[in-house]
Amino acid sequence: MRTLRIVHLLYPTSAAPLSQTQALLDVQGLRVTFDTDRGPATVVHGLDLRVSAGETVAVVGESGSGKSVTALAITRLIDYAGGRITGGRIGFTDRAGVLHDLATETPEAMRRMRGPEIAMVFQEPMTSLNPVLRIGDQIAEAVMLHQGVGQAEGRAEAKRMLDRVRIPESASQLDRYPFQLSGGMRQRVMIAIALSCRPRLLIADEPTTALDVTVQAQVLRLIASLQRELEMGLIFITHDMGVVAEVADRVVVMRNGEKVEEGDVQRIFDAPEHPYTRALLAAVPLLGSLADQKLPVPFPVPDGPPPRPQDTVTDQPVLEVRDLVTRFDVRRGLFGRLVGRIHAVEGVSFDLRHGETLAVVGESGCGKSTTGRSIIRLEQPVGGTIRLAGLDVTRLNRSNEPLLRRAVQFVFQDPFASLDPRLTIGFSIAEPIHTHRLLQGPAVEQRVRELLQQVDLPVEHIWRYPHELSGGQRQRVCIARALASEPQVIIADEAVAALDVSIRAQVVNLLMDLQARLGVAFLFISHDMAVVERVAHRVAVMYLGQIVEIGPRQAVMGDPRHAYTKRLLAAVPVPDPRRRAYARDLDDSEVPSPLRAPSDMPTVAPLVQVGPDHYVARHHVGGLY
Amino acid sequence: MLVFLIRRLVGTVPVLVAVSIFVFGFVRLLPGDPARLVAGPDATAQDVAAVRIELGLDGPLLQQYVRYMGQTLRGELGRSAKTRQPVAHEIGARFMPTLWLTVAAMAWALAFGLLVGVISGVRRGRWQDHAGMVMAISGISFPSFWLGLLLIDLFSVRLGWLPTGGYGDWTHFVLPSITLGAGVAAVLARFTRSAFVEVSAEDYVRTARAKGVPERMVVWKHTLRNALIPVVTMTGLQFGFLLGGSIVVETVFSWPGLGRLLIDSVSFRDYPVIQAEILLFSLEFVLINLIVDVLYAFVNPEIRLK
Amino acid sequence: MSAAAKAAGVQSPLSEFWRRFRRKRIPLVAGGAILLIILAAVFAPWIAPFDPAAPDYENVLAGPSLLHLAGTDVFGRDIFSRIIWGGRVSLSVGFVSVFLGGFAGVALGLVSGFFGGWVDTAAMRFCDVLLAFPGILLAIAVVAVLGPGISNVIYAIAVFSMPVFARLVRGSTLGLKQTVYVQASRSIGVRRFPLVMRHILPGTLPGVIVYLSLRVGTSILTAAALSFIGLGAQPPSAEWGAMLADGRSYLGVADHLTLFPGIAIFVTVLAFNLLGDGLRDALDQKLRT
Amino acid sequence: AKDLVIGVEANMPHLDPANTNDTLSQTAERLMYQGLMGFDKDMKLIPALAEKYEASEDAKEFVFHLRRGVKFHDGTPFNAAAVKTNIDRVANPDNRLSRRSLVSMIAHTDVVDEYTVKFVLSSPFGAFVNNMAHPGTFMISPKALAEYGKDIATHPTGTGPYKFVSFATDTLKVVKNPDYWRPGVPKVDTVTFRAVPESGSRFAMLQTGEAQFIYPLPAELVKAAQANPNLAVINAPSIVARYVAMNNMKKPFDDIRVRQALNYAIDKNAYGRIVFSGYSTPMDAPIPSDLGFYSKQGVWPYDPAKAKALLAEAGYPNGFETELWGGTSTAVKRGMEFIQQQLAAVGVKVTVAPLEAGVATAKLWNVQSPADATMQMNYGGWSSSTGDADWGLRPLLYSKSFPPNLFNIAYYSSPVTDRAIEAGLATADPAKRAVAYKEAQAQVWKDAPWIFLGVDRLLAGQSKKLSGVYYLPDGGVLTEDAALD
Ligand SMILES: Nc1ncnc2c1ncn2[C@@H]1O[C@H](COP(=O)(O)OP(=O)(O)OP(=O)(O)O)[C@@H](O)[C@H]1O
Ligand SMILES: Nc1ncnc2c1ncn2[C@@H]1O[C@H](COP(=O)(O)OP(=O)(O)OP(=O)(O)O)[C@@H](O)[C@H]1O
Ligand SMILES: [Mg+2]
Ligand SMILES: [Mg+2]
Repeated sequence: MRTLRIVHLLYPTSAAPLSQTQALLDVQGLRVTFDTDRGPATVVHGLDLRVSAGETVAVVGESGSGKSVTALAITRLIDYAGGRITGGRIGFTDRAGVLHDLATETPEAMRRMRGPEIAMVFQEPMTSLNPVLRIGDQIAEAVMLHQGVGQAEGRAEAKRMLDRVRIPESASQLDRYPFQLSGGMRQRVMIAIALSCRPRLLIADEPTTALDVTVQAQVLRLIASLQRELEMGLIFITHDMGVVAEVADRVVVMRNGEKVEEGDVQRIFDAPEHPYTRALLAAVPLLGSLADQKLPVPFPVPDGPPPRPQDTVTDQPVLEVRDLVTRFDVRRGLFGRLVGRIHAVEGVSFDLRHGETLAVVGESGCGKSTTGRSIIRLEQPVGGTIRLAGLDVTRLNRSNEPLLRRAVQFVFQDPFASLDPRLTIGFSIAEPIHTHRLLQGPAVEQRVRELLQQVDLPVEHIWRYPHELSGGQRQRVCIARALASEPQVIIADEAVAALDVSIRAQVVNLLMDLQARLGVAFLFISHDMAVVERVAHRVAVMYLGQIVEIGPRQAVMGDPRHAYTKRLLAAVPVPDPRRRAYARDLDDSEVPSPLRAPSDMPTVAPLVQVGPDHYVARHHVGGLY
Repeated sequence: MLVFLIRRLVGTVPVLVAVSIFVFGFVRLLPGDPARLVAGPDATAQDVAAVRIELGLDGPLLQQYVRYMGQTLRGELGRSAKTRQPVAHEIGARFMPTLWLTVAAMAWALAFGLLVGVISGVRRGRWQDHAGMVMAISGISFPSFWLGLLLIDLFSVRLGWLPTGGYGDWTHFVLPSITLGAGVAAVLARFTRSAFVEVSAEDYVRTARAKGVPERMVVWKHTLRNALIPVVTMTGLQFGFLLGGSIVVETVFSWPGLGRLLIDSVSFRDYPVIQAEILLFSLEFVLINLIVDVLYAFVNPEIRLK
Repeated sequence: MSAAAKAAGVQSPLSEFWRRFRRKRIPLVAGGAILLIILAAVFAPWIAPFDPAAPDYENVLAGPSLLHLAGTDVFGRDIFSRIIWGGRVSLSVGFVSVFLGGFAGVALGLVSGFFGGWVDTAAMRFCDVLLAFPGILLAIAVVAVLGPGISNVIYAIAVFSMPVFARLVRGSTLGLKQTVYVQASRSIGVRRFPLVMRHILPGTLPGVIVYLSLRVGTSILTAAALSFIGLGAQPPSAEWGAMLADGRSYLGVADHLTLFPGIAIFVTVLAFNLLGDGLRDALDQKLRT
Repeated sequence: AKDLVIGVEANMPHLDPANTNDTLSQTAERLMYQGLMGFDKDMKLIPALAEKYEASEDAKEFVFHLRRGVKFHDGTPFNAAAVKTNIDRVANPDNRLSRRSLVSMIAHTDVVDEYTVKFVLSSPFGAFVNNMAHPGTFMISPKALAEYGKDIATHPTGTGPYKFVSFATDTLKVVKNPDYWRPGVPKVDTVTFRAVPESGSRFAMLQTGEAQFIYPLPAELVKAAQANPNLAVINAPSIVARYVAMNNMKKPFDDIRVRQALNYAIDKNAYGRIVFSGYSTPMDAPIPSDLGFYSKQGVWPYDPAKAKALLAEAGYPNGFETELWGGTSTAVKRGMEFIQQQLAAVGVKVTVAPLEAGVATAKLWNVQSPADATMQMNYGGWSSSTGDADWGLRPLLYSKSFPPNLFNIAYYSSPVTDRAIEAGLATADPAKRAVAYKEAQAQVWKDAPWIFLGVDRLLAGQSKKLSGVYYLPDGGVLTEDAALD
């Protein structure tokens, strides 16, 4: 491949001979530069990447390492995103065996190549489909363009594609619009579009990051099976090592726009060479590693002493929630008639003891956040009682509202959004102190400094603005703010989900440390099973607004009794290529909607004890589980 | 869709009622006594009192309003205080000229706005963009009556191509609708451009390119159709601007429309005409927005199907 | 969290705004022009070569000359001086009306967006009603009730600017109310008033500022249109629109009577539009006009 | 076809002559209607539908002999009965016609024979014949009146040279009446009046040939019109007097020295030159020279020094502040601004307040008693539509003409003037009337209830192809003899 010939796809003048050893894609020394308003910025520096037919290459690396930009460069969609290829070659062998340098192809030639030769699936299924076009038309469009077939044939092909990506009732789905589909369904439609022209190379850029674990598993399996069927080359971009372990043949690790390591998937996991790869793997919590430890254990700190289990729980409940119900009315029609209700939280009961961490897990939309928000009354529950340290706070009034607002604090998922960008972090931390008039005058600042120290932030940061801090630092500020009113309970709603793996571990450790020192109780809402395993004393599994299983962490994760709990745990990708789950049996069913007709009240299944402190919902025969 | 329409229609009722109260109150707040005005300068006190009754200006306000609404709903708009002609007749004759002028202005403004907006959006940062936007910003910075006078001077007096004013065949429409539509064309061009630019950055446009859709179709099918959604809303709002602008433009071009009538009747305190006219203006605006909402639902399946 | 967003967060919003704004030449020039116009208006007594109200019946309708840069009007008054003084009137109409309308609109929008429910419905219906009247029609209504004159023009324009701001602020209030940081403040028990003033109002301001600058131009044009139909500034006020309107009957006889006030209006409105555009781009607001 | 288009200033609000208050509508009505008497192009009274008349010595009985063989447009013959129907209609208070005052002095109207009609008045009224030339007493077909009643305004049916075709908002179209009683006229096939309020646009219309006649032609555009070889400018004397009425009952204008001072303070020549581009002549009597019984008093001299002295004498050495009302048109505002500038020079600070028609009615004409009047100064004009000194003086300067009766908004009241005005009405003898009106004018001039400004020139623009269209001193236009090349 010393001499690259650039030839037009449809008029191969001199085709290079197709050799068996020839890679499908051979990127050499790729450089990509953006012209930003601060001058040119090169974000990919001399990257090499090879993909053969039928091979899956995983590209991993932390956020901003250039993964997506590389993908866009290969498809030359980078031209439309403000970037330029400023160096290197992108060798690509087309169906006819002609070798192209995609870096220098004309836009028109590239356009013809996109679809039948190279296709892409993007991360965000919610926004990647055109909202004003029917999905059938969106699939058929590609077919009609590249295969030169008519409307009817295109539509027929679209239906076949929908069947292929296992969308039920495909014929009727053709005429639906994207907003009528769930996220998982949309991603399948995206895959259908990408595969409709049977491309030789598929680039999937974090196709499952936005999806729930169970859906993620379905989509991964779908991509893998279709890839095998079509003998495609597959570039799979992700930052989730668990997913890498599930799908990849080969792994390319990127950092700051460069490849730091490349190798066979087994080798990367067994013997990572580059320190960055090692760090990446070390920070990945491995589900099941605490299977025989009853108590929570902090993450190991490099060069630190091995973490010790913490026993902080007392017997006294600080928060008692009984039969909590929160519904959202859906009104529609002429007079805003009530047409349905979202039963976000339906009959949820639990106790939270001093010093205890209760993790709430479950799929997106199952009501985890609403449960937390109902307790602090960001949503108004319609039923149930909430007692705080014995005091009934179900109905808020002048006397108990300040109490609740002081004693229960909330930490939100997104550290970038939960601080007012226009206020100094010192002010943000002091706001609860002012609001509850806990301290006056200079004592306030003293206390803020103290709090900053507690969360391991330099006290000088008191005058900084949120944008001057990193994500992890900001989340610490949020925690300091939560601690400012000396709460008894902190509700952490996906508080570490937005953080990079290594920082995630630090923040989790901080929370556990605070629990050990201050005895706060945590309601820890998360979908990350591995983190839950680290922090939780007990776990509650929610499904469609109800708790279907609750019990000691060890019992629930080690011996799940409810079918849904089992399914959830099974879907968690395991960062170990040897334990690939392709063989695992996953069903394609969608999570049912919590939206019900006004007259259609859900039945709340009673919890029955199955072990010490371990309860499972028992459904009617013929019920879901 | 039907529910949506009915709901929208029902929703306009309170607006119209509020408008009618507003109009009714406004007219009675005006300084000046219309009865006196109608009766003529040398009328006696009895004459004036009689005219007052005829105009429905006697009795308590509430009673006046109820009577007024009753008559309005029956389509009896009273007689003009100035000409003694039925208001419906006065307004009826002027309705179509204004409507057609507005429609003509909107038609060219929309055509211009969309075209320039899309071209500017596609050629973002290049000379076509700059030229388009210079035109657009100039368009909204020009006092419209000055523009009208200059256009008359150039195209009618100097070049003799087009008539100076009046209502007639298509040649009469050219200058007034350009004058009236200039501001709206400019607004729509800018708006289309920014909507277009915004949509261009959407993931689904990238998806279309990833499918290998030709650039022309990326622009007209995938981008513009989505960009149209906010543009349609904006277009509806601009109709109000046009109706208001017609007041000035009709004066410059001696256009026998509602706008000119309004100025005359305000200055003469011709209550029945003012009332009816403002109501009509509002009704027209509300109806146009209704149409716009329907169009909106048409371009936006999410609204249509809900 | 995408890398791009992270990068954008490196600078404070204000310095980031300034950096972006500074890079654009046109809005900067427009801002400079506005500053000049404002300064000229403020320092009119020192800058204007002639008394704007002093007639000179021996020298009427004189074309531009070195003495009278923009010529003289029907009464022999120096048009250039009148334009400089008239800037006071036209700019006050622009600013005062928009600030009044903006203030009322912001207040209404905040209350409406924050409290929601029937308050919101009522406020928005009210705005609908105001919006259902073409702006100039509303101004005519107000002027007809209060009588012509510049201060009434200001109220009139304020009235019809109000709903625009109310809607804008309501929209961003609804958005801000849902932001995590406002919810976070609510969850720690911050009461309504400080919550709105501290966390919501500042967030609505960038949009308001952009609109303020764009609406100033619109107001100047509206005032001119009102002058044209005889309801605007009254003599001997040197409001630009009134000068333009009064001079129009001399079109073809003494064109400089309309040319210079027309240019003054055009340039000023243009500058405000360009500035507003620049501000919007720099603030990266998803606002459109 | 010869189609004449006339560009006018405003819409014709109304085409019922008995209910019309504005000159423009009256001009339009003249296309289709006529009265017993009429005016020629010099505004001299001439017989129209009456061939001659006789008046009794005491000005209480008037006999008119009607023209024979005249038919209304609908074929109804014109005769004495038709006259009686029309006059009775206007006089009947139940009809509430705004022109009733023109005939309110008639006790009864008698049909003497088919072509003779007699009016018996309840009190002497020397100007009665002039009233019979006023559009308010135009003759309408009795048949049409019976048929259309109140809607006669949309179905004009008269005896005039043109027949009604259509009236749509701003356009009135009439067509030649082939049976017109004067042989040889009309000479054009149709006449169209189009309302073009914007004077620039109106002039543009004349320039492009869309109109053959436009009026009024703003004085400032005369130069432009003269520069165009295809156009001719009509520049004729008018009977439109411009003056500032001062409230003679209110301070400071109750002091004659103040009123005189203000008359001295204004340069009338400059007024004509600046406000009317030279097309105005200074007033030299309370009524314009073209009105009957005009009596020249001499232009009030411009003497600011004397004005200041008089003001000081009256107790206003530093002047005073006052308000000047007026209309809203550009030309009127220009005049007000001029007065403001002139009075400022003698220390009188004037606030200019243009009033819209409706507001003016409320604030000026609808005031119920002199004490309620809020007017201080009002800039206005008056054109005596009867062409006679009576209507030029009585409505404005007679002490029984305070609003709301008539238009004496200056609240000027002088026993001498009152007596003279009454004397002028008490007889139909021109010589006696002349004496009376001379005395009245001299007294008014002395008392200076107004600031006397100027008499407009009539300005109109027309195509050189057009002839026979006459612009009357009262601001009306005669189109009967119009001819197009
Ligand atoms: N349009 C652009 N203009 C300027 N810089 C860009 C642009 N798009 C991406 N970058 C920069 O390029 C670098 C790589 O971005 P890229 O999106 O490839 O990261 P990534 O590895 O895909 O991260 P993530 O995991 O967050 O998706 C980042 O520093 C980013 O800021
Ligand atoms: N304000 C609201 N109005 C209407 N529906 C809502 C509202 N908030 C939440 N819901 C609905 O209630 C259900 C539960 O939402 P919730 O946010 O509690 O889920 P979750 O378990 O936290 O999900 P995720 O993992 O995605 O955060 C969802 O169907 C959601 O759409
Ligand atoms: Mg990426
Ligand atoms: Mg959640």
